[in-house]
Amino acid sequence: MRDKLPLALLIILGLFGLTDRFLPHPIAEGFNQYLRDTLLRIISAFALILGLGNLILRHTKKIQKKEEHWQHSWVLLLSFLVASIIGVFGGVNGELWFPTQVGSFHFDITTIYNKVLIPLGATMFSLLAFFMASAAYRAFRARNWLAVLLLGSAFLVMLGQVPLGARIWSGIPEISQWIMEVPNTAAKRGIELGITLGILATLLKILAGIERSWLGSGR
Amino acid sequence: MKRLGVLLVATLLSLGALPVGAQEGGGAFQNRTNLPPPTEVTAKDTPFDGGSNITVTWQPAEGAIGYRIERAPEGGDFEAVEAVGADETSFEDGDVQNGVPYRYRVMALGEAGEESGSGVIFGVVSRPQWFNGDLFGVAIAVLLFASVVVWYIQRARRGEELFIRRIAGLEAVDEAVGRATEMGKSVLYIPGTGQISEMGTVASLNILGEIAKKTAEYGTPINVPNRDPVVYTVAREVVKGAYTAAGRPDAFQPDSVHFVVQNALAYAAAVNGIMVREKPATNFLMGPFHAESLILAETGASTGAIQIAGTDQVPQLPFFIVACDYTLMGEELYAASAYLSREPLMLGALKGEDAGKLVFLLFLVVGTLLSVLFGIDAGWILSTG
Amino acid sequence: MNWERLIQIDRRIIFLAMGLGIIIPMLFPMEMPVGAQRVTRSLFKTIDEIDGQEQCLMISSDYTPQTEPECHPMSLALMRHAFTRRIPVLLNALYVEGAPLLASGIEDVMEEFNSRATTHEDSIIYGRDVVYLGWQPPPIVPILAMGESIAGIYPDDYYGNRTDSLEVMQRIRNYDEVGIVVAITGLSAPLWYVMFAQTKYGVKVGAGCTAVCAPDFYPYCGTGQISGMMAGMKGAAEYEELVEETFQTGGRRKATEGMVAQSAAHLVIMGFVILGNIAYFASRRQA
Amino acid sequence: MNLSTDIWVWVGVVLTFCIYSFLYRDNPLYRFGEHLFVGVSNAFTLSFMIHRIIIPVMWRPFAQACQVAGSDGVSVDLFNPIAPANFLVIIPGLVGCLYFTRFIPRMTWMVRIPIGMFMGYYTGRTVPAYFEGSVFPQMRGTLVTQAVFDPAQGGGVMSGLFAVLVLLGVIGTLAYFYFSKEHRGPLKWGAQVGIVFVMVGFGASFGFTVMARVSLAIGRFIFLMRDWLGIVT
Repeated sequence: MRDKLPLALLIILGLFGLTDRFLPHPIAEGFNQYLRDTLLRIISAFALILGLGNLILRHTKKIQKKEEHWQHSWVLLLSFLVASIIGVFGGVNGELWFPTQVGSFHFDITTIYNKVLIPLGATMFSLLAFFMASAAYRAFRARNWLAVLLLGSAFLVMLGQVPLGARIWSGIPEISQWIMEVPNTAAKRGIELGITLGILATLLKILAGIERSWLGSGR
Repeated sequence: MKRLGVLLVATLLSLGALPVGAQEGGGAFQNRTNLPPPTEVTAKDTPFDGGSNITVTWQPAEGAIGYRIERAPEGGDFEAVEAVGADETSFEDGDVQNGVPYRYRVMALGEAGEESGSGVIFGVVSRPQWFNGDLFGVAIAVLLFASVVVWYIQRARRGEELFIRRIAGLEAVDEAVGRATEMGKSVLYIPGTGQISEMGTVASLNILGEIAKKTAEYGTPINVPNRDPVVYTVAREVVKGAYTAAGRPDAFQPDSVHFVVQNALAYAAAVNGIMVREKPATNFLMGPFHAESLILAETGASTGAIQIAGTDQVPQLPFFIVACDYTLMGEELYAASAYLSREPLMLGALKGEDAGKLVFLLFLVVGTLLSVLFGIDAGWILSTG
Repeated sequence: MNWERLIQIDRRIIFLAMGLGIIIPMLFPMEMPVGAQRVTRSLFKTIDEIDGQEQCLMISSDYTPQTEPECHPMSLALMRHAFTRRIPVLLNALYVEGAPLLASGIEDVMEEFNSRATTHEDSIIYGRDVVYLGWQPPPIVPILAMGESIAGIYPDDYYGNRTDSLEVMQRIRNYDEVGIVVAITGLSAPLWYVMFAQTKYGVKVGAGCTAVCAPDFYPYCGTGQISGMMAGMKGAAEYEELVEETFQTGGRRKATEGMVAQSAAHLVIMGFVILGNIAYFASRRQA
Repeated sequence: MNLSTDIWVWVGVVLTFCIYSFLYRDNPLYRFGEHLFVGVSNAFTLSFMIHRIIIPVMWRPFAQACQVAGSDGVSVDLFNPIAPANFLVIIPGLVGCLYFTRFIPRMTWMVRIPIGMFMGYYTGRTVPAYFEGSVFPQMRGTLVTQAVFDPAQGGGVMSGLFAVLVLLGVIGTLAYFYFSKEHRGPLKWGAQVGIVFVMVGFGASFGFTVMARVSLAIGRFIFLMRDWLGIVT
């Protein structure tokens, strides 16, 4: 029972998922839509609550035990609490009863998203410009012939991207374009084909109950 | 022609999906001008769809600047449904009710405003179909490859010895966990930044099970931060199960698997924090990753941790190759749990994958030869409507 | 010389070099020739051939502040091109986030042209030469509906005017009067226009996209479904160059300026890669 | 110089500096930014989930069903799972609640029920999608045809040659991922060809991406120097 019921549900829903794309009939379509948009969506909402509970407990514990950097857990908990009140009771655009405006100053959750989360995310994302440089410095060493290939094609394409490349030799941008279109395409296709087989085998292993790690221990 | 054959078979297989045939009938609409009417007009239920759709086709009329498609319910008057340009020869009417018969005609429109109508098509009925015949090839391919894999699993079940070559990134797993144990530090396992709906995540969770068994045996703490709440719930069960399987259920730390945040960049920020503060000796980055892959891998590299990465997101592979010690590329991620567990049935499935690759290879070679030498287009098998 | 130390160089020195490489060119804007690729030239040619009396240029954007450095200069260059050739320009935003950005771009380019204009005919006048349709969610709806009636799906423009009351809208009804739609995007908007607008209404589609998206669109340029493309900041710089070479509008070339920072950043990375390899081989020889 | 007076711009600037300080090293400013990012992000997700899922998908149909039942009495219609007013939305809610059984010692195993449903449906869906969206078009694009050699159909000797190269690369890459045999003999040659393509392709991808990443940094510096300091236009 403890293994069989979840596995049976998994197989039944797995078959629905597997056949979804093949059945255009409105009955099948409607049923699948119900599964995706109502059933599984609501279930995932509960998973989020569980996850958030876990996060809050973890940081409360940190504060209680005064673990290293426990002060920052306050930042997390307080910002979560305040923003949640604004978002949950103020509404997505500040349309509910909780006030999200003082004079012409708005602080509804959408504004907070645009003015706090976007700058944070964009800056985090832009760290990549710097990390690309340090990773290239460390890894692009001609240690062996494979590394030479990696380094050589990266170097050529970088050169082809900037006007300097074309000035050194007008063929460089074309060669870099060619590398993107021929060897790059071939490698990606080969890998994608393999991945599809991996995905299929993984599905079969799960459906056949061979791969059971998701079942955990259950006790 | 060949394509037509496949369509026919597919149509027959999808019971009840037979389109309602319709033929040109009735006298041609009064033709007041020199503008000829559209010819060979057909109106049929659109095949392989969810119904409420009728496809009208015609052959162009010389001199027409456009066409107007008209529809009438049984016993009702004709109404314009749509007007299309002169280069169109078909139209899908998606505004019809299932099971109701309609009449159709197509009017050619002339430059001076003259019109010339085709004969009327009677009794066209739209019906929803149960099977999407355009995907017949896909269904066959899924079944074919699935049976290959299942056959190999059966062979493994009979106890056949199955050989799998070394995979460098996976050989290093033992050493990597051992290193953390020696240094008295933790192992960080990042199960990707995808959702449970992505197979790469599932593959990663399977690997997590094997690695958690090792950390349980060695008594090394493991830290699994999660981006997706559903993945978090599964990962927790996986780690807990692995500790039980390794005979150390008491050593399982409930806090070792935790949820962080759904926003991928916030997640990267937080995991960066874990990497630089807790300085784990070994970082595993397994599963689907997106742009944050290099943020994580490069921070990990700067802390001196040994890093084993693996992803099925091909665009991110170059960054892992550059920043990590070992990288599992694409399919190797899926092969990993079989490789690590050495369980015969799982290895059987891996053998099945290899057989699948041979099929791909053979198809590419034979298809190319047929096409180049004899001009036979093998690609039609692969069309999806 | 201690090559080992160079091999283990502090990452922060690399970060600093990158930062300076990007910031300094921004503080002291310069321009450099870039040389246009085939796809950029064909976009330029397609737009150049539009008959301004019959048809207009439509610019459809979905870029946000994050993709602004790559995409915004594209809109500006397109507008400059069309304004000099007296081709009316219609603009729309597919998502609300980018809508104000596009509005400020329109104002900037209008200002640029009108400060030089001497007569009413010379000037760029809102409603006659340019219309900003604003934003209608979700994106797929206007893309389809504009095939029937542009004023129908955008009853009011971005500034709240009745769209059908504007001068140019008297002769522009739907895609028939649109010479080309150039979708400027960090996503896949050009493909939406190809799939939904081109297949049904036959409108030409051009693309302007971030460098990351560009490989997805090249195949469509090959088949002609996309008439031409600006790929990333470099593509924008190429288009700016084509416009300036042909018309000398004297406008600010932001992408071309950005390419200086790009070149500097690329050179910093390449320089460090060379340095790393020199150090690597020298240290091996020492050992 | 034209310093911004918008509070939100200043907030954005402070947060930008918090994150960039990580490039120097981990420090209290970065820790502040990081924890704030996690906290606010989660709050945003929670609000979104409540206003876009819980209330419209679950609460509203249930509340309306209660209302209808109150005025017109309970009818069969109220048990239609896709009706705008129905009692059955409670079922997904109950299944979702099973996640919490992990806190109840003897019922822990029930956590697997929602997990199994989720995994089953989505793993099932992925397989045909990959065959349709990836395998079929990719294989088709890899087959070499007469057309690529034919100048009349937009091909030529060079494009034909390139198509053959792509085919070789794909075959080589597939050979590289062949696990059942040691890489010896012909397989070794195939795998070597494969890894050459992989390395050249990945190097190129890396080099190609630099421009997009630098653009992101330019975007942040534009924010700092234009929106905040007003020293560039």
